[in-house]
Amino acid sequence: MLRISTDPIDTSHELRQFEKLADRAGGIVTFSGQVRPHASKGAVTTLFLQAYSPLTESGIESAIAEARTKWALDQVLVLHRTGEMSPGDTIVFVATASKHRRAAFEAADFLMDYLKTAAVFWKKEKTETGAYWIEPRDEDYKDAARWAEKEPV
Amino acid sequence: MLRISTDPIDTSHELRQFEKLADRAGGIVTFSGQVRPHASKGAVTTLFLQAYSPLTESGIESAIAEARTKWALDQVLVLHRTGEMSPGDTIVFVATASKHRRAAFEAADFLMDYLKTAAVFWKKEKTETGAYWIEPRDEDYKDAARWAEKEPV
Amino acid sequence: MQKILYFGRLSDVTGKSEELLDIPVTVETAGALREWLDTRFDASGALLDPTVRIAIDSEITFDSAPVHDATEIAFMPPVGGG
Amino acid sequence: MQKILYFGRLSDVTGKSEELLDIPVTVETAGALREWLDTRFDASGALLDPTVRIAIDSEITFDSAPVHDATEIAFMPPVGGG
Repeated sequence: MLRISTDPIDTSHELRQFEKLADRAGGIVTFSGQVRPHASKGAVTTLFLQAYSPLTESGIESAIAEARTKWALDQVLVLHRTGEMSPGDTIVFVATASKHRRAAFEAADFLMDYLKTAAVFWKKEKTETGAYWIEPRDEDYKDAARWAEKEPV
Repeated sequence: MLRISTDPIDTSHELRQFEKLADRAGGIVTFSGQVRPHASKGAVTTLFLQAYSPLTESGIESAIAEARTKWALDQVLVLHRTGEMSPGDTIVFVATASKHRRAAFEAADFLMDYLKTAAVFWKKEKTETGAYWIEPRDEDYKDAARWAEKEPV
Repeated sequence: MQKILYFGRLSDVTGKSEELLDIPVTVETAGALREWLDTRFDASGALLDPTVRIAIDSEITFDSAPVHDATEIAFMPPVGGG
Repeated sequence: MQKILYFGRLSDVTGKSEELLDIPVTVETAGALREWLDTRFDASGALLDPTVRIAIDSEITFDSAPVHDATEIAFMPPVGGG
């Protein structure tokens, strides 16, 4: 399941709902990402995230479908916030459920790599010194490349 | 932080508390494991988990300390339930917080491998056909061995 | 009238994130549209940058794609992830 | 009186998970205690199995360890993880 919205993400609530959905799956992995308080250009006051529907959604749906072919997953959830956010706000919440904890870990990791590098979002950090559009970091590309080199276990 | 208790684990509540503790860390990974409804010997009616204090605690604390030397972690939480449980009950909840999502993922994965293979627990599955003490699975040993072969990124 | 979208840093260059436009009949392709808009906004090549991709009606496309049947044309700088 | 703990499947063999015992003075080491208890419970070697480790006062120890100063002695079959 995928939801992109400007509404705040309540990870605690989402985990509870996901557990109900993934009833007795065995293992659940979640990742939640928060807006960082510091950027290379100083303290962040706000983060603005822009999506382009339905391109952003279809890209993420493809990544979810790919994860489902690579790993045996009972349930997958991707929540992504857009619009204006403050440091500490949750930007993204990914949850995976599987009988095998390795599958749940790797699928969540894979989805996060997609979301952080290839997902159709543009983001602008507002800091004390100005506002900057952020391009992908090299580290992110390296993370995503891992999945091309290695077969899932 | 580590807590071993016969009390039920409320993952949703724990995630909320952990997020407060890991204020603005960047990324949080959680793993929750539930009692599986099926075992090799049939449908599970109850699972009984036995710990030996303080040996169980000191072993897990060592694993947490090792994770903290391997990865830059802001916060670590391990909750483990003992005593009698039913299918679907949460046995274990691990949460890691880090500025780097790779660190949070790998540390949670590492701790789960420790908990599933080397942690001082004995467990007995009660099924329709009887009660059986469960010894470690080969798959679990293989998972844990991964950490000896590879340097963390 | 066609809807043109400018994403990410391009909206800073154009001063808007979207607009409704009558594309001149002589501007037939996505590539020609890039050039026409770049001149129009005095964008110094920001719209010509090959890393800026064009989507027509939510499909990433090439510079050779015709634009006059399009409802929505989007200019997309490299995506930064979430 | 010393406290003896039997963990995991050993409690099925001994019929109890713990007991208070007077260990005979002739049973001086952890290894000797294994043998004495195995006979006492008619355990057919379950307590002699080398995969069964002994902890004295919460420290994993060897069969050569003396037992008479111990407060708590635990017999631990292989741990199965959580």
